Order: sequence, then structure tokens, then C-alpha cells
Amino acid sequence: MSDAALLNVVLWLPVAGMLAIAALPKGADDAVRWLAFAVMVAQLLATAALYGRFDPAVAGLQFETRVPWIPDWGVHYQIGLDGYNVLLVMLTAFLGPLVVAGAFSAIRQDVKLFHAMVFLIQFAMLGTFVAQDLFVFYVFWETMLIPMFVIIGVWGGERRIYATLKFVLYTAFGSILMLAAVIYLVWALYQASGEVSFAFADLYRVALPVDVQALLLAAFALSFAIKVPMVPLHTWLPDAHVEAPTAGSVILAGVLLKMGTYGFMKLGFPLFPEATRLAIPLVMALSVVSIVYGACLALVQTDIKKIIAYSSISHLGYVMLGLASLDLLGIQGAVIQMVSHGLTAAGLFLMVGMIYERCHTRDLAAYGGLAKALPVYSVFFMILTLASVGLPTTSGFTGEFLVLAGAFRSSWLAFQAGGSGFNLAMASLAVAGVVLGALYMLWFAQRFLFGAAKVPHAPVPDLNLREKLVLAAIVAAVFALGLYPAPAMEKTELAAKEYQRLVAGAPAAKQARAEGSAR
Amino acid sequence: MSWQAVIVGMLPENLLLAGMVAIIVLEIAGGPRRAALPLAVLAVAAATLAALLLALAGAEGAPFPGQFSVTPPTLLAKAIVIGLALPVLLLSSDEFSGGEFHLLLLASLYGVCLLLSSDSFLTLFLGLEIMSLPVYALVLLAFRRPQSAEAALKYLVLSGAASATFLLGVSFLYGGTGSLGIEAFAVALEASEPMAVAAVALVVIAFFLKAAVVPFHTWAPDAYEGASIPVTAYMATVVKAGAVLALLRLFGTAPLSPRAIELLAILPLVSIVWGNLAAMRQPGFRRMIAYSSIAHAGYLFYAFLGAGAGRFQAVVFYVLAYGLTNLAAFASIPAAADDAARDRLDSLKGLFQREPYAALVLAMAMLSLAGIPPFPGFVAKFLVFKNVMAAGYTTYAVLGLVASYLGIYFYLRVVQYAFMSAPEAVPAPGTVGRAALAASVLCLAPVVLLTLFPGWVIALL
Amino acid sequence: MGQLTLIVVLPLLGFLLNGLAGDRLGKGFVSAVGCGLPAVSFLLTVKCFLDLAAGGDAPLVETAYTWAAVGDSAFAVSFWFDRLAAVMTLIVTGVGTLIHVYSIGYMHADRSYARYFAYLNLFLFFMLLLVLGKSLLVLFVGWEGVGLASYLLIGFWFEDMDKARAGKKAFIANRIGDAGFLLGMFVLYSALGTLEMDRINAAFSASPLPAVSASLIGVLLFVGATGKSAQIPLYVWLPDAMAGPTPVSALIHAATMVTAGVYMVARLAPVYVHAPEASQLVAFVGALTAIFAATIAIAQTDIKKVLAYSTVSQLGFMFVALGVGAYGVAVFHVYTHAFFKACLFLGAGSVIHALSGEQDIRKMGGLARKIPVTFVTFLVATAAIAGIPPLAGFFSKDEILWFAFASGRGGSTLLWLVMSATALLTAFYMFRLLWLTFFGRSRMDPEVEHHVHESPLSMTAVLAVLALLSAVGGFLSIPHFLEPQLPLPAVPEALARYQTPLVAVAVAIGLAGLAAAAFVYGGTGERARRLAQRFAGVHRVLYDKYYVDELYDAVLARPLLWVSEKVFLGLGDRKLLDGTLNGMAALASRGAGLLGRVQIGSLQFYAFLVLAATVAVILWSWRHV
Amino acid sequence: MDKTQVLLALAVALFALGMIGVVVRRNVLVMLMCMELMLNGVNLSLVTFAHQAASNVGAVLVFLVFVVAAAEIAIAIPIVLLLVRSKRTLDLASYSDLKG
Repeated sequence: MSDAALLNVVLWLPVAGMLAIAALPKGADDAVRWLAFAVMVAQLLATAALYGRFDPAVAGLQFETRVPWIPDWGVHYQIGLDGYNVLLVMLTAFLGPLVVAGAFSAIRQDVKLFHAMVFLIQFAMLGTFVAQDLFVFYVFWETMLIPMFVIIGVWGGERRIYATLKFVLYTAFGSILMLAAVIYLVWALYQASGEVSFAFADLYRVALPVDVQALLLAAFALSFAIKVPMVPLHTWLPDAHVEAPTAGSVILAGVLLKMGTYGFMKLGFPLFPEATRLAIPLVMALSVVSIVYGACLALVQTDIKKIIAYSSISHLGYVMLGLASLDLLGIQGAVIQMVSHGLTAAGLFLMVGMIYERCHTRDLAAYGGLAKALPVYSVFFMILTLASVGLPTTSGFTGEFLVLAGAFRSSWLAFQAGGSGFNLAMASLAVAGVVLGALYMLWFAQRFLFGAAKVPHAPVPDLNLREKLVLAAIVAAVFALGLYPAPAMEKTELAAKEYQRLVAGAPAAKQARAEGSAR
Repeated sequence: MSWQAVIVGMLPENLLLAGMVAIIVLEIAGGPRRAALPLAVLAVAAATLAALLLALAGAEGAPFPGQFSVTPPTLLAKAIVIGLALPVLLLSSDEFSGGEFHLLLLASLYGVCLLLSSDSFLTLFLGLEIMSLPVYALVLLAFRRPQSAEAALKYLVLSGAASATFLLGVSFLYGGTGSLGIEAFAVALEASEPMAVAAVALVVIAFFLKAAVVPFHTWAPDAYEGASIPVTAYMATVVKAGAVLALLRLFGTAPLSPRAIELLAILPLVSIVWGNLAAMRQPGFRRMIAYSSIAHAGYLFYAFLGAGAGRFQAVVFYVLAYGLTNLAAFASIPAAADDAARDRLDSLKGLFQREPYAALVLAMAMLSLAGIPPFPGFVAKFLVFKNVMAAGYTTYAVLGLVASYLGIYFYLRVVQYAFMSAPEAVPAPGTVGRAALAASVLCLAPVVLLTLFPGWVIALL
Repeated sequence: MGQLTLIVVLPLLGFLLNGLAGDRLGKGFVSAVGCGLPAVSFLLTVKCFLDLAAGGDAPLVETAYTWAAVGDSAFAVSFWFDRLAAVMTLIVTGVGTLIHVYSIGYMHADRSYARYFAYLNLFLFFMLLLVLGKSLLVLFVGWEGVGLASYLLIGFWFEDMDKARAGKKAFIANRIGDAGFLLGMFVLYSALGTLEMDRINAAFSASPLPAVSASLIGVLLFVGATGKSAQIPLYVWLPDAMAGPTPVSALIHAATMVTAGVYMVARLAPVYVHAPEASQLVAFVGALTAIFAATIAIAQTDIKKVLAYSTVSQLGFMFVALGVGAYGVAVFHVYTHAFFKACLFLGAGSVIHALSGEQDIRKMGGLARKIPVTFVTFLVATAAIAGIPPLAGFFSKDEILWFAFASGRGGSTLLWLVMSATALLTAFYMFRLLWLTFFGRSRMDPEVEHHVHESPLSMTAVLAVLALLSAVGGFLSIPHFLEPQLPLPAVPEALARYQTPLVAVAVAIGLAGLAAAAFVYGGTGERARRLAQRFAGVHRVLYDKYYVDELYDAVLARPLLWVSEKVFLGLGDRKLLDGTLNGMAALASRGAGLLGRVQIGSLQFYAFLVLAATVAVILWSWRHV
Repeated sequence: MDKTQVLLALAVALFALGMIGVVVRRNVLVMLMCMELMLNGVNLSLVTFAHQAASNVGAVLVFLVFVVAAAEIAIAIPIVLLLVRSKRTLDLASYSDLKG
């Protein structure tokens, strides 16, 4: 099988899985679970094979498929891997089996529908990442809403309806304006070149006046910023996370939130470079606000899921900061940080789910001293907490360090070149944000794990083999990215450079940046 | 006028006519009443097929020059609209066993066909009335419901007012040009003397009334609620499509003048907002669909803002996607003890546990109507707004899209009821009938096709 | 794998073995791995040291692998072994191994024996990374890593919430410093494009100097040092860190980790040489911390707290040395301090061990005869820290005092006076501690007293070795050894003649402290009580550590929580953001109701609407006619 | 003002009268009659224009309108009958069960 075909297999395997599950008889819950797990593992293996064969020395798309889909509009079913998406595709495929395995004992109602929805969202997420045609991208992008709506709404907690409607309506609002911008953009391409195309590569070439760019960027950015989410567009996230079942939270935190940052990186910023350069102080400021605000709110939560939810806001602030830095370090760091957050947040949500299955409460006050009662659990929890804090040797450090270094360097150079010090101040504030990150996570861990043993519904059993394996996989990935990120970063390097070139302008990137912040 | 042209060019109409005649004969002969349904299905299916084949064969002709002509696009539109009646017929099997429903339906369909092929206001008027008159009776047919007469009256009076308005406009056009050909309308669109302007306005208003655009929509919620499910389904899809396609015929492919733009953008925009907002708190399914259809009428007329062949493409595709998903939704409503209970959205609670297939189809239909990808409703909406944007009306396009956002909530509410709410204990929930199942499959298959290969259909249009 | 890499990796191996399998394989295995691997590291270090000496001054360099490469900059994990690193590595592995051995006895009864050794080995790994790292990045990884190990070990007995809290406090305080450190690194990286310390030092040794303010870098990095090395304003974690097992206090919070800040400044001495403002700040903070902590130490009653504040104070001495440019002298003090402070802590541990966990010196006394080995070693170490010649502390402290007075890079009489006063206080509170613990009448509970016993050989042997080193370690002149790498500051000619008199003064100070303590605390202790009553207010303030913890709580912690809870969560998220959302939803719902009310059901009203709208549309269409 | 204009004015007046009648009369039968009036207004204008343009298509349409009007009434009467049977009144105001 050719690699391009393999990529198609990876993408469509979840759909096949969905159909296969639908064909299973009612009540065969265990069969559904194992089938779903098997399909996810197959997908992971196929993705891993592609990942291995992905050539970091080749710029642009690899394993590309391009066939006309709606020929009248120049829409192509065009998918492929490039440096932008390769890590995220890998992350998505990696989390797939873990989501299914993590839900083995948690989901008891409508098992078939649940796994069908997990497959659907897996399909939509992968599709969003690999799509290279704006129409196809948008279709996948919006399709993601449906399974998430169902997952939160059917298997969620008490206020699940409120949470899921809030999630869908919030995100859909952003998407609607993005749709307007998409249409306008394609039309502008047609006006300029007489060619109707939705291909990213073609759309990058559209040159628009800066005021139009600003409007379109605003529309795209709204949609992406809601998904990220950036303060002040974040309030759907805590509710969604709290009400979602574990699998929903894992998918949401693990992959879905990266859609926003990926969207900025692949589309939002490169499509409208001039407007982006003008908006960079704003983006940086909002990123820093997200970092600090999310951390402060995480500090005062009493629901363990909310703590992690707010921490996500904070962590994704770093990603945005890295992207806005337009510095190679920052961009690469942003990509790593996306993956890192995907791993740690997914792991933490899985762990919260595990304890919830045992104790049926998410109230932090009900817990204490778990380290004594559940030593293995606590070790894993501590590792993930520290990764979330960004401790060296974990993936969190790699991401945060590179992002902060990049953000600082670019704004420092701009400042030295006579630009305003605003960006520099923002970057420095972001560095200070690492303190808050440690504060809320360690306080959380302290109240959760340490002190006198206080476990509702004791005695509770420690992790079983399935749970240990799931967490071990995540922890292994966390350390791999922390100790030796070079192979992963190698794969994204050319894309990061392309992003930088597209946004910062070709020849004198540094100079342009200096001007950008001087304005 | 050659007989061959009449037989071939009007084959769909003729097949419908044959169906009608057969049903009448059946009634007169006192044959088994249950045979009416298969006969009607056969006739409609044959007509659909005929129209489709003729369209694909590129048939063109004017059996009655100056009055009636066919071209492949019109035949295709005809095929789509007639085809939409098939699920309606299947839906009716639980409710109407007699022949009168089928006869009236076929008659109304005949009117739609005339409408789509008319070259003069004479045929147009005839088509409009042949389409509408049976529907008044159809609404009335649900006489088991006490409100059906009220619904029929409201529909009849306001629809009659629409006819009168239409005629006044036509007479003005006639006065201005001395002709009743539909080209007179295009001429009047460009003209600026008061009478021509008024004529255009009156004709457009008449179609707004028929298609239920705010503020001419008031009959729709009441009539939809008062009618029975198949009739509501028919009104919401075929009748609405007929009205819009007829007006499309009048507007042709020429770009709109600024005056026409305002006419065709502002009220439909208001319609989208109004329909989407008012639907939010409806407790009944049909009334909700009525408001939804008011909003969709807005999108349909929005498509007129685009120019050229894209306008036709957008309207027809929209009609197809909207009609199919709407009918699929109607087909998924489970039977209940009585009509009022069946109509209540609350009775959908817990549907997925009882009827997973129906719930899935319903959810898909709702999401498609909401315009959420990957369902065809999205592609249809995209097509509309793409054309609007391409014609340069960026502001209208953005406003329309934002207005369409308002609609998402109430569609999702239905999904929420079906999947996420515990079933209500009190009424013994019924199941979806076999015929309804067939109807939903009939809708679902093309929906899946449209989802996976929208390009196919678009290329055809 | 090169030998430097091996030095670093061996403790990591110990951590993995003990952490993953220690519980299953038994204490013998744990002890063997936990102490054996650091010992091997120590031997390897000695070998490297010999190689270094054999190869002249050329530093040993080893690159393990490239951590990440971005564009034209690559971050390599490589190790660098020069004289400075050699001294530090020897201290870390040497003292580290000793303390590991000591722990076998000290921790023998603990349930989490394997976990303890795993953490201890993890600490060594990170500390060696810190010391041997060639790049600031590697140093930083070690820097944060030792913080982690410290966090884990302080909260080792996590079931006690106070201990867990102390661990967190340490981590947070360190993090605050680390933020500054990161900023400093970023400035360096932005300006020079590299984090390799040899290249940074080379850049600042060359001319022209890099176009970046060395003082800015110096100050930012120093912020990191104040966290790690417990200087004002971030010292507050160190006294609380005594919640950990006592060997941990000896190893991490006295001998090695807390001196990382000193090491870092010394390592980047060429930067600080060009940063007079930063150096002044370093000296100022060091002096202030030294005397501040010394005053607190006077009034403390917990044996470990006294030693903790003493450590803070001694670290202040080191920073003063750094601030006046006597980098080698600071490292000298690190070296001697490692011996005597480790000895003191381990001695304290032995006392605590003997007294079944009692730490309050008010409940001790008269222990000298009961635990003689501990007493003798403790005595030697106390004398060393008090600066009694010819013990190790005397040499290093005397040199610091001398350079505080005479250095051409910021030495001054005032600085000398402050440091001398601190030295006096040091001698005083250390002898106070000695007195209250070992002399006089016993104030122990009879139950405790009954069980008093000398510690096992694994502990006393270590005490003896450390006491020996505290006694003779000063004869090895580290500043001289490091001089090729870290030249001492020039002393103005005019001041040179004061050197000998000042030595005499320093000795006098040490003896004065001894005498004062003997006077106050000798005999019945009545004088001490009266003194405390006489100066009740002062005593209270010192006993309560100047209320700094309370101040931080009121100024930082509470406002942060208040703002987060009330402003961000209450006002921001709930009222403003969700309020707007819910308001819009309510508005839509209200609108829906309103539109529903138009649909009143009256046909005539409907007809009226049609009529009105028709007229309106026609009039609207006509307006352009 | 020539004859055509007078006739046209009359036609529009009839139409308007009918429409206003629909709006204001509460009796359902009168309402239906007013609808017929509207159609008759249209018929008058069609005839006038047909006369003016000397073409007879308009007249053909007039006949169609007659037919349609008859058909409408044919359907309207049973509706009214049903309504009267259930409501026992011809007052339009009481036919407002459907609303919201």
C-alpha cells in the first residue's frame, strides 16, 4: 500500500469502525469495546508507520491525496501530512486507544452510540488536521461539534445540557463568522486570479488590502480563539470539562483545543500576514492574560476537573504566545507545547476519571492523603502534575521553555531595534506565569495527595493493570518529549520555518518584526 | 404544437394526470380504497423518473409555445420537486387511507409542474392556483383535529389574498407591456415608472405570501399546526419549493437592480431572524417546523441575490437538501396516542432508547436543517451565501450567516430531547410505522449521497 | 558513554532501580544501590580530577546528545569539567555519598526506605547535572530538578500536611527565583545567541563586550540564586524545609543544593565582573541576609531551625564574597561549609535520633556524656563555623571578612563591620546551641531520657569523617587552586597592611561569641531567661522571625487568592462573561416570546399585517421613482 | 382624466376596498365576499388593459380568475360550515385557537 493510501486508511478507519460497531447486535457491549479498541490500535499503528516514514527534509505535503470533490467550486478532497500537522495527527492517533481503554468501565449506557461518537470525533479531528483544502477543513471542523455535543450531552454530569449547549453554541458562533470569511477569501482569490480554489496553498497567495485582512483575520481568529480558548472567550471550557464524561474531557483537552491553535498556525496567521503583524501585540497580550487569568482561576477552584480545565486555558496561552512570537524557537515550542498539553491534560483527566469511578465525587475537599491509600495512582498523578508545571525532563518544560525563549528573543530583538517595549513586557510577564503554574498545580496535588488520608468511600483499590498501562503510555510519551524532543522537532522544523516566512515576510524577518512592533 | 411534443414534453404532467384519472376511476368503480396509495406512488415515481430522464437526455421544447416550455434545468427541478412528494405519500399511509388525499396531492403536484414550466402569467396563475387549491382541502382533511378548519380558513384567506395581489400585479404588468408573457416581468424589473415598480412589488409580495416570508408569514405557523403531518410536510417542502421556483423563473438569471435587491434581501433577512427566534420556544413540532420553514424561506430568497446560473443552482440545491431533510424529520416522528401528543416535542424525549434509528435520522435532519456540516443543509447554505458574496453583497451575506446562527439552538433542542432527556413516563410512546420508515429511508439515501458527493448534484444543476 | 556522563547517570540509575524495584528487592539491595552508585560516581570524579590535573588546565568536555535543534541554534546536553566544577563535584559526590551512608542508619526503620534512597539519588543526579552542565540550559534543568528532589524530600512524610506544605513552599519560592533565572537566560540567549557558559564567559572576557547590560543579566540570574540559595527575599522556604528527614537537610539544605546559587554566580564570574551594579546588589543582599538570619537564629529553639537560619546566614557570607568579586573565596566557603554544616546537621540528626525525635533544645541538655561521639563531632563543627582557628571555617570566613573589607571591587568598612557582627552572632548562637544541647542539666522527659543511646556506626563514622574534614579542610586553599580560573580581586596597596590585625580581630570575635554564650547560657540558664524577659519585645520579634511569613501571606498570598476568587472568578467569569452570555440567551428567549405574541391567532390581524406590509413595500419601492 | 384612468382608479379602489374589508369585517362570510371584491377589482383592471391594448389574453385571464374564484369559494364554504358547526358563530374573532 502506498503511503498516501495509508493516510487515507488512517483517516477513514474510524468511519469503518463506526459502521462495524453499528452492525454489532444490541447489548454486545464488551464486543463493542474491544472492537473499538482494536480499530483504534490499528489506526495508531498505521499512523506510527506514517510518522516513521515522514521525511523531515521534505518541505510541504507528504503522502498527499488530491481528488476533485466538488469540481464546480474547485473543491478537492486534498489531504496530506506536513510539518504542521504531523505531530498532532500522531497525538490524535495516540490518544485514540487510550480514550477507548479509559472508558472501558466508565461508560455503561448506550455503549454503541458512545463508541460511534468517539470514532466520529476521531475522524473529524484527524480530518481537520490533514485537510489541505479550506472547504474540507471547514466541513471537518464543524463536524467535530456533533459528536462532542452528544458525548457531553448524553454521558455528562448533572448540568450536561447547559454545558453542551454552551459549548456548541459558543463554538458555532465563531464558525459562522469564519464561514463568512472563508467565502469572502475564496471569492477574493477568484477576483484576483480567476481561479476557484479552496486549496490552502492557493489561498496563501491571495494578497488583500490590510483592512480587509484585518476583518477576515478577526473572523478566523474569533473562531479559533474560542476553540483554544483564549480569555475572554473561555467560559465554555470549564463547564464543558466539568460536565463531560472522562472520555469527553480527554478528547477535548487532548486534541480538540489544539484545533484552535493549529488553526491559527495553519490558517489564521499565514493567510493574513500583514494584519497578523499588526495584531501581534494584542495576541501576545491576550496570551499572557490567558496564562495568568487561567492560572489564577485554577487556584481557587474546588472541583478537580475545573482546576485542570482552567490550567488548560493557561497552558494554551503559551502556545499562542509562541505562535505570536514569530520566532523559530517560539513556533517550535508552540507545537511541542500543543502535544505536551495534549498528553498531560489528557492524562490528568483520565486520572480524575479513575478516581471519580472509585469515589463518585469531584470535590477536592472530599479528598486528601491519596498518596497513602493509592500509591501507584499518586505517582502517576505527581508525574503528570509536574509535567503540567513544566518541570525539566518532561514535555511541559520543552514546550514552555522554547515558547518563552522564542517570545522573549523576538520581542527583545524588536525592542533593541527601537520597537516598543510592550511585547517585551508581555513576554516577561509570561515568564512570571510559570510561578503561578506551579502554585496552583502543587497546591492541588498537596490537597489531593498529601496530608491525612481522607478518601470518600474507602477503601478504594489502586489502579488496575489496564489503567496502569494507559497512564504508562502517556507518561512514557511525556518523558520522551521532555528528554529528547529533537526527533519530533526535526519533523516540524520546515513547517515552522514556512510559517515564519509566511507571516513575518520573506527576506528580513527580524527587520519586519521590529517595524511591526514599532508601529 | 405537435402531439408528440405535448406527450413527451409534458410527460411528467401526463403521468400525474394519468394517476389522478386512475384514482378517480378507482373511486368511481368502488375498487379497494387501499389501492389508491400504490397508484399514487406509482404515478409520482414515474413522473419523477420521467422528468429526470428527460432532463438527463437534454429534452427541450415548447409544447404550447408562449405558455409552456421545458428545458433540462426546469425538468430537473421538476424531478426534484415531484420526487419530494414520494416520501409525503408514504408518510400519509398511516393517516389517510382513502383516495381523496392522494388525488388532491397529485393535483397539487400537477400545479407545481405547470408553475415550473410556465412561459406566461396565464399558466403561472393557473399553476399557482392548481397547486394551492388542493392544499386548502388537504389541510381541512385532518378534520379529526378541531383546529383544522381554522387552519384551512387562515391559509385560504391569506393565500387567496396572495392570488389577488399577484393578479393585480400581473394586470399592471399587462397594462404596461400589453403582454402576459413572463418576459414582461424582466422588463418591469428594469423599468422605473410607478406602475411597473408597483407591479413587481405586488408579484413579489404574492410569492412572499405563498412562501411565508415575514411579515406575510402569519398563516404558516397556524396552518402547519392545524394540518396533519403529511400535509404539513407537503406544505413545508413542495409548496414552498414551488413558490420559490416560480419566482425564480420570473427573475431569470439577470443581475438584480438595487431596488430589487432591497426587496429580496431585507424581508428575507428579517424572516431568517424571526423564524429562527420564534422557533426557539415552541412546544410543538409542527409549529417549530413552521417557523423553521419561515427562516428557510428567507435563505431561499436570499439565493436570488446571487446572479447568473448560480442562482438557479443554489435555489434548486437548497430545495433538494432542505426538502429531503425536512421530510426525513417528519418521517422520524413516532406515532402516538393522538395527534396532539404526537406533535408535542416532549414526546421525543428518550427517543434514542426506544427507536435508535428514528432518533439518528431525526438528529441528522435537524443538524442538516441547522446547516451544520457535513450534512447537505450546509452545502446548500454555503452555496447560497457564496453566491450572495460573489455578487458583492458582503454585508448581506454576513448578516444572513449571523442570523442563521440563531437557528442552531432550536434544532439542537430536538436532538437534545431525542438523545439526552429521560423519556416522559405518562404517554405510552408509539413507534415509527413501516411506511414512515420507508419514507425516511427514501430521504436518507439521497441525503447520504448528497453528503458524500455534493459535487455530483451541483454539476448536474 | 563518557566518564562525565557516567558520573551523572549513575545516580539516575540508582533512582530508577530503587524507585521501580526497591520495595520488592529489600533493604540490602536498596542500601547497596543507593550508596554504591554515588560512591562509584565519587570515585569517577576523583579519576576525572586526576585527569584534569594531568591534562594541565584544559577542561574535560563531553557531549551526551543534542536535546533540540532549532534553526541555527542547537541545545546540546554536554558536560564541562574544570577546576570549579571539579571542586563542586567532589563536594557533591563526596559529601553526598557520606550522607547516603549515614542515612542507612538514620532511616533504617522507615517504611519508605526505598523511596527515600530513590529520591536522594534523584537529587544527586540533578545536582550533578547542575554542576557539570556546560550549557545554562543543562544547569537550569539540574537547577529545577534539585528543586523537585528537595520538594519531594521535604514532603517525604507527606501524611503530615505541614510537611507537605513546607515542600510546596520550597518549590514555589524556588520557582519565583527560577522565573528570574529564566529571564536572565533569555536575555543572554537573545543577546548572544547561545546558552553555552564557556561561550558566554568568553564573550564577556573579550572586547568589545557584548551589547547587553551585564548588570541586567546579573541581577536576573541573581534572582534565581536568591530562590535556590535562600537569600532575602526568598529565603523563607529554607527554615520550613527542615520538615524533611535530617540527612536531607544536611545534604540538600546545607551542603549542596543551596550553594547552587553561589556556584552559578561563580561559574558566570566573567559576567559579574562586568556587572558592578549587580555585584553591589549581590553583596548588599548577602550581607543583609547574613545578619538578618543570624539574629533570628539566636532566638530559635528548634535545633534544626537554628542550623537552618545559620545556613541562610552562611550563604549570605558566600554572596558577600561573590559581591566583592572574591569568587574563589565564596567557593572556599561553600567547601568548608559543606563539611561543618553537614556535620552539624548530621550531629543534630544523631541527637534527634537519640532522643526519639525530640527537636526542641529546651528539652535537651547534658547530652555530652550520653552520646560522646556525637558531642565531640558537633563540638568540632561548631568551633569550625564559629571561626576558631585552625579549623576549616576560620580560613574561609576570615578570607571573606578580609575581602569584604579590602576588595577593590566593592569592599568597604561598613560591609566588614556588618559581616564581623554577623560572625560574632554566629559564634554566639552556635555555642548557645551547643550549650543548651550538650551541657548543663538535663531537661529531657524521663521517658525520653531513658532511651537515649548513641547512634550506630554507620552514622557515627560519617560524623567522624566530616568532623575531621571540618577540622583540617581549611588547609587546602581552594581560592588558590581556583585562581587561574577565578582570579581574586585586587586589594588596594594601602589596605594590605590591615590584613594581619584583621585576622586577630576575627579570632577575637569567634572567642567573644563563645564567651558570651558561655556567660549567658552557662550555669542554670537563669541569665538567659532574665535577658529574654528584659528584652521581651525584641525576643518575641526574633522568635517569630520578624513576622516575614505572616507579611508575605498578607501581602502576596491573600491578595492573590482574593483577586482570583472575587475579581477574576466572581466578577470576571461569572458576572461579566457568563453574565453576558446568559443575558444574551435570555434576550433571545425573551425575543422568542415576543415574536410568539405577534402570532395572536386572529386572522384579521394577520390580514392587517399583510395589508400594512404591502402598502409599506409599495411605498418603499416607489421612493426612488 | 380619460376613461381608462377612471376605470383603473375604480379597479384599484375595488381592490383596496376588498382588502380593507378583509381586515375590518368580523363576519367570515363578509370577509369571503370582500375577497371576491378584490378579485373583481383585478378583473376590471385586466379588462380595461385588454381593451386598451386591444389584445384578448387579458380577457382569457379574466375567465380563469372567475373559475378560480368559484373554486376558492367552493372550498371555503365547507370550511366555514365546519367552523360554524364547532364554534356556533360566524365571528372571526372566535376562530383563534391556533396561535403562539
